[in-house]
Amino acid sequence: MNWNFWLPIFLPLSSLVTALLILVIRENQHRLRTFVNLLGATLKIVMVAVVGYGVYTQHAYEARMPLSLTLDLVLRVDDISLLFLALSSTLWFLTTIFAVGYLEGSPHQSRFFCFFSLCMTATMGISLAGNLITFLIFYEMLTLATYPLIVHRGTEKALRAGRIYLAYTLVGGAVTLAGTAWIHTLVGPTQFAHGGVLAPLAPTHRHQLQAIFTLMIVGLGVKAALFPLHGWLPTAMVAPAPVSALLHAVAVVKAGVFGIVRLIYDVFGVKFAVSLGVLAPLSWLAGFTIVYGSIRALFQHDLKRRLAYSTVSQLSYIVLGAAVFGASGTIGALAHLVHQGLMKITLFFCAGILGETWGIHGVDELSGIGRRMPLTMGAFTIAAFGMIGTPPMAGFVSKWYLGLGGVRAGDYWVLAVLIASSVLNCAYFLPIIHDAWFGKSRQDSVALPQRRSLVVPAAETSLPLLLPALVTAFMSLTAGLFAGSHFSPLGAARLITERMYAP
Amino acid sequence: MTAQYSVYALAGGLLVGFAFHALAIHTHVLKRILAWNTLGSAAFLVFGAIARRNTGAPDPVPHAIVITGIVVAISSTALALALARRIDEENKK
Amino acid sequence: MSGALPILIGGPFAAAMVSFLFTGAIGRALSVLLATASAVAALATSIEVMRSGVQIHALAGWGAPLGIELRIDGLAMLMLLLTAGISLAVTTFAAGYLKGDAQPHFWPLWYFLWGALNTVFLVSDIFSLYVCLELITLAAVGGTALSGDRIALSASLRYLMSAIMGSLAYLLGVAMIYAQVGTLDLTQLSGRLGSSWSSGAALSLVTAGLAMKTALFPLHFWLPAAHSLAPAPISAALSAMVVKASFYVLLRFWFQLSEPTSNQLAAHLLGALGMAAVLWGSVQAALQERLKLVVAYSTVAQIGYLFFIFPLFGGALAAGRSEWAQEAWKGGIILILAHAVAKSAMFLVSGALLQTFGSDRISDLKGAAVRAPLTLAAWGIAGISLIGLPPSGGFIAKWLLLTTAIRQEYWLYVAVLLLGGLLASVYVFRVLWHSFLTPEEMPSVSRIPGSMSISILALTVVLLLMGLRPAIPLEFTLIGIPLPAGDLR
Amino acid sequence: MVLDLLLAASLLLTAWRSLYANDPLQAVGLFVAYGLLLALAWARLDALDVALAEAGIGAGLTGALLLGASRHAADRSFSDRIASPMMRAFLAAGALSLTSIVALALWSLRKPRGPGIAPLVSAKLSESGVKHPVTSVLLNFRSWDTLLEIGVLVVAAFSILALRLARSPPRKYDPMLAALVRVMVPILGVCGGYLLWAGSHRPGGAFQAGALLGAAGVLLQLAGYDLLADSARRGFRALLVVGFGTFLCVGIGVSTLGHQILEYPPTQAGSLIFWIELVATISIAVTLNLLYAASGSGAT
Repeated sequence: MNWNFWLPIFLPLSSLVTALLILVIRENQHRLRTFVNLLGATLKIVMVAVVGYGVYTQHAYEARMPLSLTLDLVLRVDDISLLFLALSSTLWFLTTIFAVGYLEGSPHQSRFFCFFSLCMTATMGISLAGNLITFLIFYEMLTLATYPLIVHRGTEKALRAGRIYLAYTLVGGAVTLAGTAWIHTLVGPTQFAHGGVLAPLAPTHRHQLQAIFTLMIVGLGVKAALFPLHGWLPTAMVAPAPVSALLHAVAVVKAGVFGIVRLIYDVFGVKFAVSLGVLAPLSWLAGFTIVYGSIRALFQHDLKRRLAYSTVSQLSYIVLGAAVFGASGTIGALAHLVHQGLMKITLFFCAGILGETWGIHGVDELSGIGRRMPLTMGAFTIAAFGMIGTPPMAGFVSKWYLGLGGVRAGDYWVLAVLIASSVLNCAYFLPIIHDAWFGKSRQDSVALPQRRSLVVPAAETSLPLLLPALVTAFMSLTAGLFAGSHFSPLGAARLITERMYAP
Repeated sequence: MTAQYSVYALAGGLLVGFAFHALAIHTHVLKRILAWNTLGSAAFLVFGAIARRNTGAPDPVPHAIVITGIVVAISSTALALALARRIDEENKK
Repeated sequence: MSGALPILIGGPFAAAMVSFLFTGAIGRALSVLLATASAVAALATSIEVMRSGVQIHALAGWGAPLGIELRIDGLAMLMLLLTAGISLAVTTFAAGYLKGDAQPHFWPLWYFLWGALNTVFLVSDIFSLYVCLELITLAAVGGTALSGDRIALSASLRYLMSAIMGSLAYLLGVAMIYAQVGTLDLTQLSGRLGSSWSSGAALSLVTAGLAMKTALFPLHFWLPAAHSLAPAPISAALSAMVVKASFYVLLRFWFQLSEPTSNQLAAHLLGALGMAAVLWGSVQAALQERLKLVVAYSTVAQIGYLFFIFPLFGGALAAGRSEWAQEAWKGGIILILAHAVAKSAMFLVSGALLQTFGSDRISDLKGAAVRAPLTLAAWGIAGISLIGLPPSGGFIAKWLLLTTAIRQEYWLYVAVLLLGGLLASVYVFRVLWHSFLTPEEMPSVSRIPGSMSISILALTVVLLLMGLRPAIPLEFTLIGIPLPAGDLR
Repeated sequence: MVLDLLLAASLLLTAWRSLYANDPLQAVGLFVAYGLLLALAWARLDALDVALAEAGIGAGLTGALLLGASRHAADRSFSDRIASPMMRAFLAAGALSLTSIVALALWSLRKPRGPGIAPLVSAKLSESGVKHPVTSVLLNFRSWDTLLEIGVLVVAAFSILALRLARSPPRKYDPMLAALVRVMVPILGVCGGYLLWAGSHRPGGAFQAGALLGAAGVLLQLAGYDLLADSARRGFRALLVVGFGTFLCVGIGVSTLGHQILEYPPTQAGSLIFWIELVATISIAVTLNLLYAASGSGAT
């Protein structure tokens, strides 16, 4: 068997098989379902590790299947995809554990986990996509697979959120399709390649290419929640907490951001994109979104909504880094792709624990909760400080490189944006943290714990909920502390960037 | 023979116009059935004229076509009438 | 010539006779056997076409122009396969679906319809096509009226009238073509029609008549009622195959008889009507309250896309880019196939939901995602293809049409292709929204027979396969198509 | 020539009057007259087969069907037209342009353009098993069309049976009618038999014969025989489909003998055609009767 061919296929396929298996598992066979889920997730991590080692030892993984005469479905492992693969497979494993704990005893779990795994399939496909058409196929598949998760609760509110989500993402998908088809008509079948593939067209097609870039950014910007296309993200908060965690850290929004990175670096080529003059407007938009998202977050009273606007803001860090020319910006963008995922998923895990255990949803209900749930709030605090960008947290590392990138490119306004955003981050995170640790307990108003079947009686909530949050918090801490290491997200980002800017 | 062709072909053309107009403007089922039968027969007449265009014996192929067409026409007419009758039955219920 | 052909042709007709004469279990079994044999024969014939190219069979041994020829090229082969596949699914579904006194009447009509569809795709004679189309019409009208309520009967009568008007326009065109060229054989006619005043008139009549039968906007007025009020298996056949039969004939006339480059204006007129159909049909579909009406209006919209093939193809040839024309052609054919499979699945799903919930009102579908998850999943997958999302046959079709339109800078067509997909997602997901709603009390449901589920499942699997391996049908779309551009093989 | 012109003018006139008549009975009556004139026109065009078919099926049986229906249609809505003046003007313009396009196109085709298929038919006539060209086209050269055409009749019958029409009340016994039936039915039967036999070498054939036998059946129905009552009987059903079934079996059957579909062995062509025509005639007659009965004409 040719592993170089089959591994890229097995990666998404293993999730698909998991999804199908779950479909045939009866609703009440919880143990079996959990076993299949975790088996699939573990298998995936192992495969990603194997692939990672393979890439390190100069293996080329590529699977190519013809769709039509001029169209290939290409699954390929390159450096960026490996980064995304590692992030998503790890976080997926943790989110699966969290989801098992979170959904315990609730109905329709088979449906939930089936689509959960389908989402993973699509995310794997997105990270492995070797050309635009493959990317598009999985990108649309992700849209569809996420929908049932958002409307999972079946309430009017959830359905409304689902409707808004679909309206945004399907329009975005259609625009992306148009851009992709347009590129296809200009250069025929292409592959992602550092340095881009469109540069030869420059002399004759300048305006067309600018139009295409705009189309693609509009299309991808929906999932990346760029202002003014971010409207769906805060509404989608009604989904169950594991779904929110997934949406914000790994799957949907990251697909959009990942697509933008691919577009700039592997389709247009960053140098060519600069020469087209399309990157500067994008960076301005990203800068605006950063500030806008932070300001909006400040005024949210629902914890999850506040986190959602924070995501809007944080995602644009990545876009900003990608759009500012220069190696430092790129390093910052790629590192933040991972860092943001680790930190944000921690925050959402914690929000989920608070909601599930104590029925806490508003930011003003957190008073004194830190004393009752020290571990949860500890994780929350670590992640929040990361978001603010206090050294030596992971967020600081990425912000440092972003700022450096702005300065090197001569865009000093980037610094201003970063500082403003950090101040705003403080403003919306610090009060929460302060309240939680030092505020007065409001025993009267807080509901009794909803979780009675605690595995460890002394623990503050059930283990499947708590463990993932602690692990991701730990990871986001170490990602900052050991940023200098070769195997840290930053190290990987530097390696990739070197190759991107290689002449 | 050309003269005969012209007479009947043009008559067919005019009949097509009448029948189309009658079919489009009327709403009653029977009227429309009459109109489509006329339209059909006009098309058949055109075939007949074409068969007669050359000198010598007429072309038998259009004749066979027309006979086929006539049978098709009565089949659909009968089905339409039966449908109309069935609708009447339902209305009377 | 293949020995399978007689079985392919005779099977369904024989099944119709048998099921008419013997209504008992043995008659049913025998007729199913005969019809299945025909489907197998379709497969065998297709394999022969794949292996050795176009198959020609001179009926009665005379050959054109004296006799009538059957000609199976790539397009005909795909249509025959499609007919066989969908007919098998419909037959399986109907066995579980139909009840009551309509049932013994259904089978003869249905098998006749199946047989008639086969003949359209086989025959290469423009008058014989008329008879075949009439055969389809009468069987389809009879099937539509089966439910027997007043609205359904009126709808079938209107359907019959419209179809016959279309046929007569077609027949008049055939008369003129015969007067001009002196043959009725499609292959012999190709390239000999020229571009005279009379050939233009003849082609216009043929096109108008077939557009009526295909229900191209604004001649679609008869379709929604007829397709939605027929029993579900018949609806599936109507939307999937019957409208495609007349469209197939139209393709033959446009690409085999006339010079596609010479009537680009007419092609754009068809394209414009197609665009109007896409928008109008999709909006109407989104506004309907009944599931089957949604699906029927969706057919109006999807038919619109099919007509894009004329301007896209002709424009490409006029620009001297036959490789673009090929893509447009392929896109159109895949769209026919994908839509047929998706639409039949959707109608069968509607039938299944109707039987499960006792209503086909969308608002009554609350809780359906819990009670009938697989049926709704099938709806979703079929919907994905209609919207044109991957992985589905519809996506590939849309991609091919979209790229051809962009290449020729037909931006209006590009816009409608994209917008149509979005509108389609509205009506597809509207059904899902309702089904995901959790009602206060779960609706009581009746179980549907396994045969119904199996046929729906089979269709969705085919649909997904078409999206994953579209190269397979794409390879065959060009076999023996005598397209005017010389370098199209 | 003058006769042709007169005939054409009267065709147009009767068609016009029939299509725009306000009284259903008058409309149908005029339509039958139109059909008979059309039969004359066919005779003028040297198409006696078509003339017979038109007179028998087009004017005769269709007229009978319509006549029955016209009795139920005697309401005010009969002459209803589309009310909107815009639409009416649009339709008038449409009809006018359609006529002119068709007429002009046909006019431009008045010059003969080569002989068409006719010479081929005469050349191969001797191999077809019959001596009459139209029959050779219908039953041999283009037998496929004829097979499907009989199929059309069968499908129409299926569709009508599927409608499950209510049975008409039985007719009252009418001594005059009974006497007429006693005389006419045998005569029609004999004439039909003759036409069927004649078809092999002169105008006539299965459809014309079937029409005559169908007419005989219609007379029987008029005399009180209820055909729809028997529609569930297997014998009746067998008669209905035996024509199509036999034709199909022969057509497919010959292909197992190494021939093409519908290709008769040259030596047996004549007799095969005769037998096919015979059973087809029976089916056609039965089907036409069913069509008549279903149109509601049988009801009083």
